[in-house]
Amino acid sequence: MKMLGLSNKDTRFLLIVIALTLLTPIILQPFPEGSSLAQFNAGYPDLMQRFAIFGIFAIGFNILFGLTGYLSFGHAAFLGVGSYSVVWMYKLLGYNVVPGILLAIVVSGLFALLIGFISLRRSGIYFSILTLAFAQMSYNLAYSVLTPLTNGETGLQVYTNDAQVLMGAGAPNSPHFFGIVMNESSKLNLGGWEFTFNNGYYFCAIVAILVFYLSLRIFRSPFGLMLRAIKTNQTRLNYTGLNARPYTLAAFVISGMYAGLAGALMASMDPLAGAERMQWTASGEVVLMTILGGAGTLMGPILGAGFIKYFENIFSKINDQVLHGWFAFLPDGLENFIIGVSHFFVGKSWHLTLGLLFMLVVIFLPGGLVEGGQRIARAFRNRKSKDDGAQARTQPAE
Amino acid sequence: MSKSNFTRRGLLKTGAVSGAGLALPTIFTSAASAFTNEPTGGTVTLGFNVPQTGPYADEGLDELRAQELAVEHLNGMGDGGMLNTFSSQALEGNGILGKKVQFVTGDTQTKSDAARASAKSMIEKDGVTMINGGSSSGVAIAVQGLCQEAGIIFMAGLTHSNDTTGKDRKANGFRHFFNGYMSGAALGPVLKNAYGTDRRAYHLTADYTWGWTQQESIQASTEAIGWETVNNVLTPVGAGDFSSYITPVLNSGADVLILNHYGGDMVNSLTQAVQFGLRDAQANGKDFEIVVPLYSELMAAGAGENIKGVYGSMNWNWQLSDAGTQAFVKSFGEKYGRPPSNSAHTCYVQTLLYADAVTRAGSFNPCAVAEALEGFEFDGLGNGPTLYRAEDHQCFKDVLVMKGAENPTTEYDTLEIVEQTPVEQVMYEPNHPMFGGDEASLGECNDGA
Amino acid sequence: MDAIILQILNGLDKGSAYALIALGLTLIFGTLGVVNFAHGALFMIGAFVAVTLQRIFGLSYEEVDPDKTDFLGNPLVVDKPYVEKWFGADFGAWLIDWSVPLAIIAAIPVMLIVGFVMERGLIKHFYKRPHADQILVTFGLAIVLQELIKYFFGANPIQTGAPDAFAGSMDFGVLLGFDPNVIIYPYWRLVYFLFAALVIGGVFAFLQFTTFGMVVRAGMADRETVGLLGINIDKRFTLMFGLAAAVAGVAGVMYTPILAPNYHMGMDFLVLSFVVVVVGGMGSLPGAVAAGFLLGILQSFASMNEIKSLIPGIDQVIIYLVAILILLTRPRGLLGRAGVMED
Amino acid sequence: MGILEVKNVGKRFGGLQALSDVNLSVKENSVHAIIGPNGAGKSTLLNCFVGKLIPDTGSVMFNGQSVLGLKPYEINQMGISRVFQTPEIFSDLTVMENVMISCFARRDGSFRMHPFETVAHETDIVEQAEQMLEDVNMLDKRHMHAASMSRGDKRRLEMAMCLAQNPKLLLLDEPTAGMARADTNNTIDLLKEIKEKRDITMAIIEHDMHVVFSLAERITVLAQGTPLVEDTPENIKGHPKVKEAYLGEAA
Repeated sequence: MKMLGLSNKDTRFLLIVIALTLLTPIILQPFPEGSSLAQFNAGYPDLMQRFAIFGIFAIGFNILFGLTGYLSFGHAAFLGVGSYSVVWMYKLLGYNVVPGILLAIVVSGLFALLIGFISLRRSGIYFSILTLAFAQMSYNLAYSVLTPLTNGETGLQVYTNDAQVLMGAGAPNSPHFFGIVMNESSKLNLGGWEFTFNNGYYFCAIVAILVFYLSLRIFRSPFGLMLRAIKTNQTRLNYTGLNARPYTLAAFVISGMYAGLAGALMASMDPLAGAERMQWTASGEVVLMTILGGAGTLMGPILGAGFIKYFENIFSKINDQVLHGWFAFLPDGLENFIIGVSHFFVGKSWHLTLGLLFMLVVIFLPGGLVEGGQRIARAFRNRKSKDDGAQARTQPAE
Repeated sequence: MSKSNFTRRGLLKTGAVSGAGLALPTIFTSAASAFTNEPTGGTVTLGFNVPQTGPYADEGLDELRAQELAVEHLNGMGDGGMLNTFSSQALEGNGILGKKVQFVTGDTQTKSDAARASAKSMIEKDGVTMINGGSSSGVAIAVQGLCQEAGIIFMAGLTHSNDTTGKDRKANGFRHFFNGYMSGAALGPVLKNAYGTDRRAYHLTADYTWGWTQQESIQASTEAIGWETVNNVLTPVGAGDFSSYITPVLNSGADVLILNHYGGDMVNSLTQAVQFGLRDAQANGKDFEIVVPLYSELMAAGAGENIKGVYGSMNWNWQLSDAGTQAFVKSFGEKYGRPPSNSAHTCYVQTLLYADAVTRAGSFNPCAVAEALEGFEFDGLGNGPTLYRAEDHQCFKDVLVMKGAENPTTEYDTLEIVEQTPVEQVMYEPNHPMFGGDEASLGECNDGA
Repeated sequence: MDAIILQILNGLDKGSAYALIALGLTLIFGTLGVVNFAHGALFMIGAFVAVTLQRIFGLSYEEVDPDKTDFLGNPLVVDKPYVEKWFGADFGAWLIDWSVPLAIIAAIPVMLIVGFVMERGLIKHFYKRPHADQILVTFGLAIVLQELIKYFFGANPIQTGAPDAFAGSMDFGVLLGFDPNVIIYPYWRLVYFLFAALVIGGVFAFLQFTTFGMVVRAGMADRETVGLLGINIDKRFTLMFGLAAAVAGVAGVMYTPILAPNYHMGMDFLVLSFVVVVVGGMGSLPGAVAAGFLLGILQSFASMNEIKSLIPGIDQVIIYLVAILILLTRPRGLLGRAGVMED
Repeated sequence: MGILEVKNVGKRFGGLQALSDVNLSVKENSVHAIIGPNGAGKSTLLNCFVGKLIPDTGSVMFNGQSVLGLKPYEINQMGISRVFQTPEIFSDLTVMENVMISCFARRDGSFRMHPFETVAHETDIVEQAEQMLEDVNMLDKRHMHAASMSRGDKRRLEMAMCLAQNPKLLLLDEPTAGMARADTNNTIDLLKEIKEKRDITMAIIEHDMHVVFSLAERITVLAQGTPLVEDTPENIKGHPKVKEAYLGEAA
């Protein structure tokens, strides 16, 4: 089972990822509509799109941070540049997403080349602060002085009087891919379950699979090997006749282009580009996603992205009304007590839960969520082999 | 021409991808809804999208309280609040069109992206027919655009930028709150009476769209009463320490400082301006004065004693004496033990107004609802007779000019009402240049079908 | 000229705050090798010690004032602070008035304990872990701390004023021979500057002139060697963490009259303080202080109208611009040592 | 004319004259040892060869080309490899990957963008690396994590990585520092074996006289930053100046 230049193991891995991605609308909708646990369903288009988009963002970030160890604190700048490019293409050409996405990749690549060329003159925390400084400058300017270009706080959007020169008479009035309108969905009602298959999600999903495949190839390539070598020992690398700078710069530009693509997809799903996409908190978020999932692993960043976005979107919506719905069966005093305790963790306090989980994961799973998965898998295997061993021991006695 | 919509019940065009899924027999819903999220059961769900984290979390909390109260009243629980004083008596306390009202909440984080994500989840997952709330203009404009595309009604919460119903106005969006222009129009005469016509104003302005539109409005109205504008300095949002912007003021020849700041920025800039002695200073032979064009209860609480005697404006205040206000303050106060803020009031009446419009239209169809709200005149929801103007979906009513109270008795009356500026004085043309001019258009109402 | 002097004063004041936060941060970097994203939260906790003390002094019993009514029309309930009842109206009022300076006395033990608990309970397990893990865990901690504060104190800024004695402003210009009312500066800001100078001086003296300080400085230079000497450096480093927390805490206490504290003030300062530390140079205490003042003063100058009209938006980016320029011309910041946090 | 020609090299650190007027010639295909007491400037001199330091005066020519001002990776690409006092290896990678990186550097130069090839499919590189590991008797350990190996194996791996580049000149910075006697002898054997199999020049900095006298064909004695004598091991052994400056210490 070798495909596309991958080993057996990687092919299997890729196929599993493809299957999971395509079946996401079903997997994320485990609870029937109307049941009290339906609150935890995540199979609606916007969140699924975000999983895919932030997955792409984190995969790209991981190529830089996971492989070379260079911790950029300014990747959100490329995300923002990607979004602005796409919305500008909407405004000038029309709602087809393709020109915008291509432009976004090119522009974010150039931007990354510029910032990377300067920032990579330093390493360690000095590098981190340089990237942070560039991104914060971009954000502050986009929010205020560059408003003619970015529409400032309001966010860049399409107005009816924009040129849109390529917009045909019958063309869709919202982002589309050659006529496939992003925000159209079809729904499947199956028993009590409702599954939503959204065009935009599948567009993102296919792009995500492509870039995941790309990152898999990079991980397995000589280039990827060099990047890992840079992380391990730059001295040895230098004395082995290898120049670290172009390698790190290439990794920086590639991950910047991934970020630009993610930003482009955000604007492709939702035709608005806001400045806060470039803020340091957004840069920090992708760092957290990658570390939380497991830096340097292929799946980790994607898991981390899903984890954080799930909390942000699902836990923040659990309010008193929902809690009362869940715990109504309890005696009043106990119900109120549980709801009182829950106030610390859900609804307006969802940040607290996220913070606690960051700490728990990093304390107990130093390798991130991926390590958690590996431990579980190992525990299963051990139990199995223990069982086998037990059998082997008992057999002679029989 | 195909309209954008979120939940079109059509066949997926990327057939190859999910071909297997599509091949499953009989289970597709074929019954197309007439419009987005048409409520089909015995309930209707409203979405309350407010900041629950970030600097405006407390304001969001108050908005949420008011919205819960409104839902209670709509469902016939509690004392009915403003339902009893509302001039339109279409609502009967049996939900909306007989459907029990439910609500979902979300966190805008006061970020456009997060607010849109939260709003989208309400639309896509929870099937809301209307989204209400918010605490900044950027968020309001972002979510308003989203609701327009999705085909549901948006009611804006606290947003004071001219753009919300100016160049960014949308057919599916309405705003009960007042705006920068109205603040300026209301404050002008009061400032003229208090400080005279021969004044020189120095503006500190938050460097983003809301700040700019408010500054533009205030400058226009103060210049109309004969004041001179010495300077307008843009300050970064969240600067914290404004000292380096405040120190040049005193030696600039100005005798009034106008702080176009909101929230924490205003608390800090006002506090620091007072610390730098601006309130005690003399300039051009007059007492130096400070003006904060937009007030909120929480800002007043944050700024503490520093607001004493400082003029500003508000959309509404609990100290108003009309019957509607009293009914609302009573039922809010009895439930939560505190008077409502003006953003809470906005969110409360918007929920009621939406329900009333649905009832009068006899349909949840957003276009029918929008039609029922357009040009709607009513009374009994505070601020006297009120109009929802059809041309830009801006609400017109009396505006309150406030002043920091000299001797507040409790933590809730730190602001006192100076004047209730009549609505005529704050009216403007829908194509006013500050509101996008002739180019601004609501677009077409979108019901998502 | 007067405008420039004013901006220098502003800059010194901003710089004091930056320097105080950066000082603690760089102590932790330098001694423990830990990237502490929760340092801003320590500053915030310090500020809330002042708020809490103010609340404690303000703890009240209720008295009904029959002449007035509240917003619902019921007789008004007036709160009378206990301290006024217990210690007499004058001393009670004085306590409430002076709660911010008094909070320093409370903040030092509180912050030391917070620091010890943090170091022993969490940070010490991360000495050997990659910086990325340290960032994640301390960032998580920072979120938890700020959310707890939000839960109990709300999100709105809380006005915590300076004592009335310092409320006004001083005509600083007269001292320098200017006309009256040209350069006036708030007393509290002058106090803050002096206080910062005192704390910074104190920390340096402590490190310079005590054996404890000598060991710590040696540890900052070369941890392993000091460990080999058989000195129990870990215990000292715990104390060091407590000291860094206390410095951040008292900086927070004293800053409350300038900036009404809210729960996210720590995050607002976090990025800035990292920039300051790095511009100063990793592992260098004088560097952190110098960078704090430098950036504070440059930021103040960049906010001047004359400069803003030349380069719009310069005040928004000056800190980052300067950081970039310094790091490109001086590879390890102003006074950084080689090999600290470079990989 | 030697493969490495050092002329009048001097280097100053602040008030300390670390090197002064160093002249040295390493003949092709020879083993040349540089010895001297602590602080004699051996490491400083070595760092001048590899681009880590630039001397204040003088010239360093390799194969007729100056190396001064070149970056370490450029000098390495000219054919100088370096073994460190404490082995510098890629400890997060496997043994095989460590050696493959050297093979890539030899084939592709200091930078080549090849993001879509697959390491496992680069058969020539894989073969070369396996051959190299076999040469140093480490083929059975190729899948091990480099970090988890013994110090001796790390040294051996580092040597393999350097040799995989087929360098003209191999610089060894105290290759047996901190090793037990048995390991030291193994290393001597390994170096002898390498020398037999290849056309290679070696320059060794060493403390251990046993190693020096087992391997070196010529020896330069450095004292206080300047060469004292240069001669064959036999002559060095009896040299009075050397005894005084260096061996005398121990005697």
